[in-house]
Amino acid sequence: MDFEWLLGGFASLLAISYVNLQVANGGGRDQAITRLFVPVFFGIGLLILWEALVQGLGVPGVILPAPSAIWDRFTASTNILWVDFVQTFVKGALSGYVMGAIAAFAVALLVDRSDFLRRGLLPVGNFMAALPIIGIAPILVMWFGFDWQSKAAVVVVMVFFPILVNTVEGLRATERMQRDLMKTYAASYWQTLFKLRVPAATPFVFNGLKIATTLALIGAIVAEFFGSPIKGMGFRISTEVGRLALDMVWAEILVAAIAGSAFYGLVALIERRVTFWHPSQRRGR
Amino acid sequence: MAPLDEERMNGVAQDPVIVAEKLDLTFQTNDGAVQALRDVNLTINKGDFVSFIGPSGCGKTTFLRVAAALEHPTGGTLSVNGMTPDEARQQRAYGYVFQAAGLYPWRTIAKNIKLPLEIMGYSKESQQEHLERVLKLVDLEGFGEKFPWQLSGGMQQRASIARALAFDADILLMDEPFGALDEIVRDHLNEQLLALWERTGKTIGFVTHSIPEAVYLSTRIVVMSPRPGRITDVIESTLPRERPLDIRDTPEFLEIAHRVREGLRAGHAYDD
Amino acid sequence: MAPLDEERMNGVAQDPVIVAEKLDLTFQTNDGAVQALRDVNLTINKGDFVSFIGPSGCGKTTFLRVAAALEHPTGGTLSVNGMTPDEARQQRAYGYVFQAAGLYPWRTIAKNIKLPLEIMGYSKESQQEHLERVLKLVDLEGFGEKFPWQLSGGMQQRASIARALAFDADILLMDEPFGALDEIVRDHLNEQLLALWERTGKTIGFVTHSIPEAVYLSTRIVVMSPRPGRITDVIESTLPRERPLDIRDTPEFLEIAHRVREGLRAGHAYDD
Amino acid sequence: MSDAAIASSSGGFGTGARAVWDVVLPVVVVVAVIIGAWYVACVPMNIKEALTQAERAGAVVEPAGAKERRDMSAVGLALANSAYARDTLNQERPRLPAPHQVGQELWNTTGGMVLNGKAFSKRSLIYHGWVTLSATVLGFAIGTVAGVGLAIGIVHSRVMNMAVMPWAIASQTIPILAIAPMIIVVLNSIGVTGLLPKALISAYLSFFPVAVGMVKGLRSPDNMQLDLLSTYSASQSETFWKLRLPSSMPYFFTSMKIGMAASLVGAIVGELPTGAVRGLGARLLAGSYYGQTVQIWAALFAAAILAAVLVGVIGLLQRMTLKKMGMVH
Amino acid sequence: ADEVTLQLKWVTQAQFAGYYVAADKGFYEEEGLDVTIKPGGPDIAPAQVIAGGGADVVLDWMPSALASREKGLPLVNIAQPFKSSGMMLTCWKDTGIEKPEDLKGKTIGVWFFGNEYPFLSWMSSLGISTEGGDDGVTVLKQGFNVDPLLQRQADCISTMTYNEYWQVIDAGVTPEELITFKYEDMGVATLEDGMYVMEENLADPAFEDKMVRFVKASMKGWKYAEENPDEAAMIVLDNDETGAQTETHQKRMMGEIAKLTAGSNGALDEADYTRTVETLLGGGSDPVITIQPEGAWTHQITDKALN
Ligand SMILES: Nc1ncnc2c1ncn2[C@@H]1O[C@H](COP(=O)(O)OP(=O)(O)OP(=O)(O)O)[C@@H](O)[C@H]1O
Ligand SMILES: Nc1ncnc2c1ncn2[C@@H]1O[C@H](COP(=O)(O)OP(=O)(O)OP(=O)(O)O)[C@@H](O)[C@H]1O
Ligand SMILES: Cc1ncc(C[n+]2csc(CCO)c2C)c(N)n1
Ligand SMILES: [Mg+2]
Ligand SMILES: [Mg+2]
Repeated sequence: MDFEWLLGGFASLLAISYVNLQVANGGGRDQAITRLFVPVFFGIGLLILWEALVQGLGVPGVILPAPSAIWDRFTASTNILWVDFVQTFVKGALSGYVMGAIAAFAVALLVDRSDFLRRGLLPVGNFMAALPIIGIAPILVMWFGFDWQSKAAVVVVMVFFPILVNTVEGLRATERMQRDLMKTYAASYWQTLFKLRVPAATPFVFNGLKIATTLALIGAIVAEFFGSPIKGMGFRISTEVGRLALDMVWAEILVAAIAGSAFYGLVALIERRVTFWHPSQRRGR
Repeated sequence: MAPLDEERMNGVAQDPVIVAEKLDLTFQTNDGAVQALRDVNLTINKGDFVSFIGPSGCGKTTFLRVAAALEHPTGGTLSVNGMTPDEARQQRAYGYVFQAAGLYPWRTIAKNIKLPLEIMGYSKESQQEHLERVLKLVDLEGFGEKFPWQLSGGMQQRASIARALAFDADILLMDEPFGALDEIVRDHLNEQLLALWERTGKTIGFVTHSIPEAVYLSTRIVVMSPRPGRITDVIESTLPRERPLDIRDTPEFLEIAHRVREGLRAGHAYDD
Repeated sequence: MAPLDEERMNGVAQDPVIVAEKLDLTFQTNDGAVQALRDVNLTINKGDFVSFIGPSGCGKTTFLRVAAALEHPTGGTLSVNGMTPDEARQQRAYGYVFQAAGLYPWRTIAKNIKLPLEIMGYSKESQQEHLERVLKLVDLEGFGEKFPWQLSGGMQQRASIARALAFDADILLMDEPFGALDEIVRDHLNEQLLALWERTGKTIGFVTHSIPEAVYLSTRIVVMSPRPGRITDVIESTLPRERPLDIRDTPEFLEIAHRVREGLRAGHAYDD
Repeated sequence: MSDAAIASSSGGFGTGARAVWDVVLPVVVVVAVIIGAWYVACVPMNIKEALTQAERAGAVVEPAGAKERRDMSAVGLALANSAYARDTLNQERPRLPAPHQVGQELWNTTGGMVLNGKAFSKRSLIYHGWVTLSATVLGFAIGTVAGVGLAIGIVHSRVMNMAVMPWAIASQTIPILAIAPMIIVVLNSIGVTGLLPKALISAYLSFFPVAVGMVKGLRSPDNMQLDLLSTYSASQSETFWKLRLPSSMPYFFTSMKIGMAASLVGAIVGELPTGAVRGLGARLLAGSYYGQTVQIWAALFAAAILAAVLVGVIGLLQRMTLKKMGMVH
Repeated sequence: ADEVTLQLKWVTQAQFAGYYVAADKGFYEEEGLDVTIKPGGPDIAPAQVIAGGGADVVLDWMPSALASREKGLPLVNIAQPFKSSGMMLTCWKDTGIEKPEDLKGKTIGVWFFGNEYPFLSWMSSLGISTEGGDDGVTVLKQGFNVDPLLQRQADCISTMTYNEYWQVIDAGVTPEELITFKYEDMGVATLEDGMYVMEENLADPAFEDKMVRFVKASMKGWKYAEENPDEAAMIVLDNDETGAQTETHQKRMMGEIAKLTAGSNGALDEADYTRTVETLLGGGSDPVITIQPEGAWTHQITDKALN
């Protein structure tokens, strides 16, 4: 054990926490730069601690590599990482996400038209949503082949129900008075749908879309564990674990975390733009 | 005395718009039935301005809702222009101002006011025309591009009034539209509403808690008592149609106000 | 004239409770700054009943909130009993009635009213005592075990008044407490409030839109004008402390009401 | 809330028979339709294997040769060889097992076992379900406590909110299946074995929805409700106990439901790198090794049923609690 | 008793019959050992487990163990109960494949997770690219079962003589429809299922003694299993907690396994080792290991155990 490393690690985390405390509660606490600085700085603190623990405790690289080793691997393997990223994220996750979202909206509108369908489909849908992907993924790989199509199918299955359930709930989330207003105008179904219920549903829809972002990436990666061509983030992770190349594994995890967070952030940004009127999006007033 | 009054009115050969006969409405709730309206008989003629006044929970809102086909009676009938309220609604007979503003938060004030116009298929230009007219009427020029949550409660309420006035419904149902406004604005809007009513000959049902407001505006004042909501008095106004604000200091006005107050008080339990 | 009035008051050796000096408050919002209060100078003495009246959005609520340390001025000072509002709050000097009832939906009416008592560490028995007293005061005996949504809007508002009266705060700040009530109930509660005020000598800040209500209740009426909120008039009441309801028909009453109305009208832009 | 509104607007008939009719009938109809479609889908899904088998048995099918049929449309093949449609419903390793096959397997490994007095034998899904259940519940408990704790920290501390929240989101973008083996190995190396490592993976998945939901819930009091307590000069802890916590209850239960489902997935994932010897995850995997699709499907349904039961229990608790709090009307 | 933890390479099946028999028949107990057998699975890398301290001794294939050694994890082979390799490539005959060269342009399922090395070495020795195209093979990471072949998503898949091959047969395929390439026959066989420990532990006499007894008992188990295959299979079945294994399959597997263990007394045959290293080093442009390993095996244990 190397106490200098450990001591240094904990000391820098403490120091960073202190600085963060000052910044977060100081002037300019609501500025965008602060909002960015604090979490990044905190993350750096965690990385330093991680490095210190690995170095200090002499953790073998085949168990947990140090951040510095991961970063080295990351910079040295950008071309492989890029190929994997395109295969898994762009082809698998993104296409599945889009297809799943569109399908969920369509079914939500259908379900919403008929109370009977809603009562029947939602419980069944909730039940199906509980099917663990680890069971579904091998089946879908068997059905749709080894390439990205089966990954997209897994993603469709994973994102479909959260978006469906949220959208259906959102379409019902109008206030009585808002609906009554439409009634006094004798508005048609479609008029009520597009002028009242769809706008009122957007906060819920985005809730579902946000949950679905992380699910999409995880789904695509996990599906590759059950068969894939010899590229892709999930393929690389499962293969390199067996080869004890843990630095590569973590480099892929890093890519996943960056891509997933960016995806989430993007959807959250669109949400801010679209649902600016919702109380949860209003700052100040 | 109420039944008498009504009988008398029905005798006169006027043009009945809303006719309620033996109207009953009972809500089924988890902890039992609530009878909101019982045996309500009332005729509102074309061009009438009828105010409803009564303690909170007496069924004023419920009556307006039945008239607008938002609620369906559990007994008796209510007809509108000889049709069912549902049919009347199909013909877009109603302008309704709810007790709370109920603007859509994702639409600007202007777009909120245009909402009924869009639905009823007005042309773009005519939408803009109507919008400007009613914005002026409720004194909200310049606020068209704000969102509802950027306005104070009173301004929101005015926007919702503008929305109901934007299209030319024959029947205007207003549920405490001026509750959140200060006296001056309220006086101003009272005047505007009277002028509009005179100009257009609309039939208006108006719920209020203010006795002077009811007396100032109405041709008839319906006094209700709670649990179950019944009509306890219908008071004909003897005031002329032309009503300057200071009519409120005349003995005639005070006399009617007094009668309304007595009718209201009868429905309360205070012994002071 | 307002500054004059105040100067005069300050000269008299009374016991100032709330003292505002050059108070400014500007809200920073997404679409720019909103100046809610500008250069507000006002002294409220112990035992005063001060009403605030003015058009919607003029800063009445904001002033009460500053007094209760719910909002912090961006300029000038406001002191309460010589302390900052924050310190005064620590000493639990305030009873506050909000513009909307704001009862906690998971607590029964009784538990809602007991909430401040729990926080201030009253004993179980004394909680029950206070509860019964105020329930009676607002005429809600027998509704203690109901949940808020089982009551009508007016009853909820009364419960929230009871909550503010349940503990013995020296300063009562009431923001349109009677807005949702019908005239009869309102009259009744006006009387009750006056009686309570006389009995306890509390200092009361009271926001209302009703001129008669302001005149009937207050020792002083503060008239405000909007954007930015300023005090345009402070009217001393010459009415006696003892005020039966029919004092409202006396010429003295009408004279004061007239003055308030004129002050209010000056803040509006209508040319009628 | 919206439920109440719907209920009252639909007239408010509340009789038991009517309620059953409204709840059960649609589900039964939908399930029936799904099963019907499922049977129909079995034919094209399994036709190629059926034809290959038939050919091996000497029959003449159109066209001959498995290689030739490989790239043909399954629907076309099914139409051209409709005589073999029946053979698609009872295969030993179908691409899509027929509903009755799954049902039979489910029964044989649960109810049938009970009747034989072997409810807890290792071939019984009850036994495997029980194994998974224990890890799920333990992990759920840990995850819920952690999630609620994190939410309390985030709501009460600006730094926590700013610094931790983005990382909590990022943590969920890490594929758990990838790091599960490492977690198990690391925990093993510090002497933690048995139920706990699996439960920790469950907790990792369930803390997030709970934390997010609780942050929302603890922040749900509106300004007026908070201001009220300010005027009483209530302390932070009084505000928490008397306002934030009660008003977060609806959110709490909703997020616990999601957390419970996530926890089950976590327990199943956690079973793989622990040797996958026991539990529903092990059954899934074992089915997968040997291409026992029927067994996979049975284990899948068992997992979903388990999730439904667990979520149902929380729903029950939710109803009871909220009713007591006067928050369902 | 001294505690020993053994990490298997795969799930409980007759492939590991020797150890289960030794445990069941009390051979370990006789040696004063308390042995815990941890089943493996698709997500378990034995090398990682031993590095993390989760096991005292692991079963691994030599290519993977040598690669780990190059990664800095000093694994040492202490015993080698498997004499020959059971790995092969199983192809549909109707795809026209008759000899290894015909694999060009075909799609082939391969196990990864450290098990891809023998295949990669073989292909590079044949000079066939694994990047796809007409002159190369398209490689798929095959899952855990034989579906890719049955569904014809791949023309060939990797199988073990004792396991996956029979799953194909059980699915109704006749041996005549298939063509197989055994790595043994191709001259690229690498050693499978050896016992590996951490190098630094071997210096500890107590540990050494423990391993001596362990290997001794294990080999006794193996020999017993070879002689009583049906009984051994039933013992394996009893130890399978998933309840997914079947009697027929395990009995047949035991029969096949016996063929692979036959000819080994447990001591590593240096010639086999050299052949394995040669194959791995000769992996063309991307060899599995780049330098001749030093100290990757020892007879230190077997010398004491088997005499
Ligand atoms: N949807 C409903 N379900 C059950 N009870 C209802 C419903 N709507 C109204 N009520 C009850 O019917 C009665 C009449 O209500 P209504 O809203 O018509 O009163 P109101 O006269 O408009 O009162 P306020 O002056 O407070 O607006 C009340 O007792 C109320 O509680
Ligand atoms: N939190 C806030 N952020 C931004 N602007 C605010 C905020 N609170 C109040 N305002 C603005 O300050 C001004 C004064 O508001 P305030 O609520 O004090 O008015 P008021 O006199 O109480 O009106 P009303 O009679 O409608 O209650 C208004 O223009 C309002 O829009
Ligand atoms: C993910 C994964 N895939 C394949 C193997 C290869 N493997 C090694 S031993 C064995 C048993 C054969 O029945 C098999 C299949 C593995 N270890 N892990
Ligand atoms: Mg009402
Ligand atoms: Mg206000």
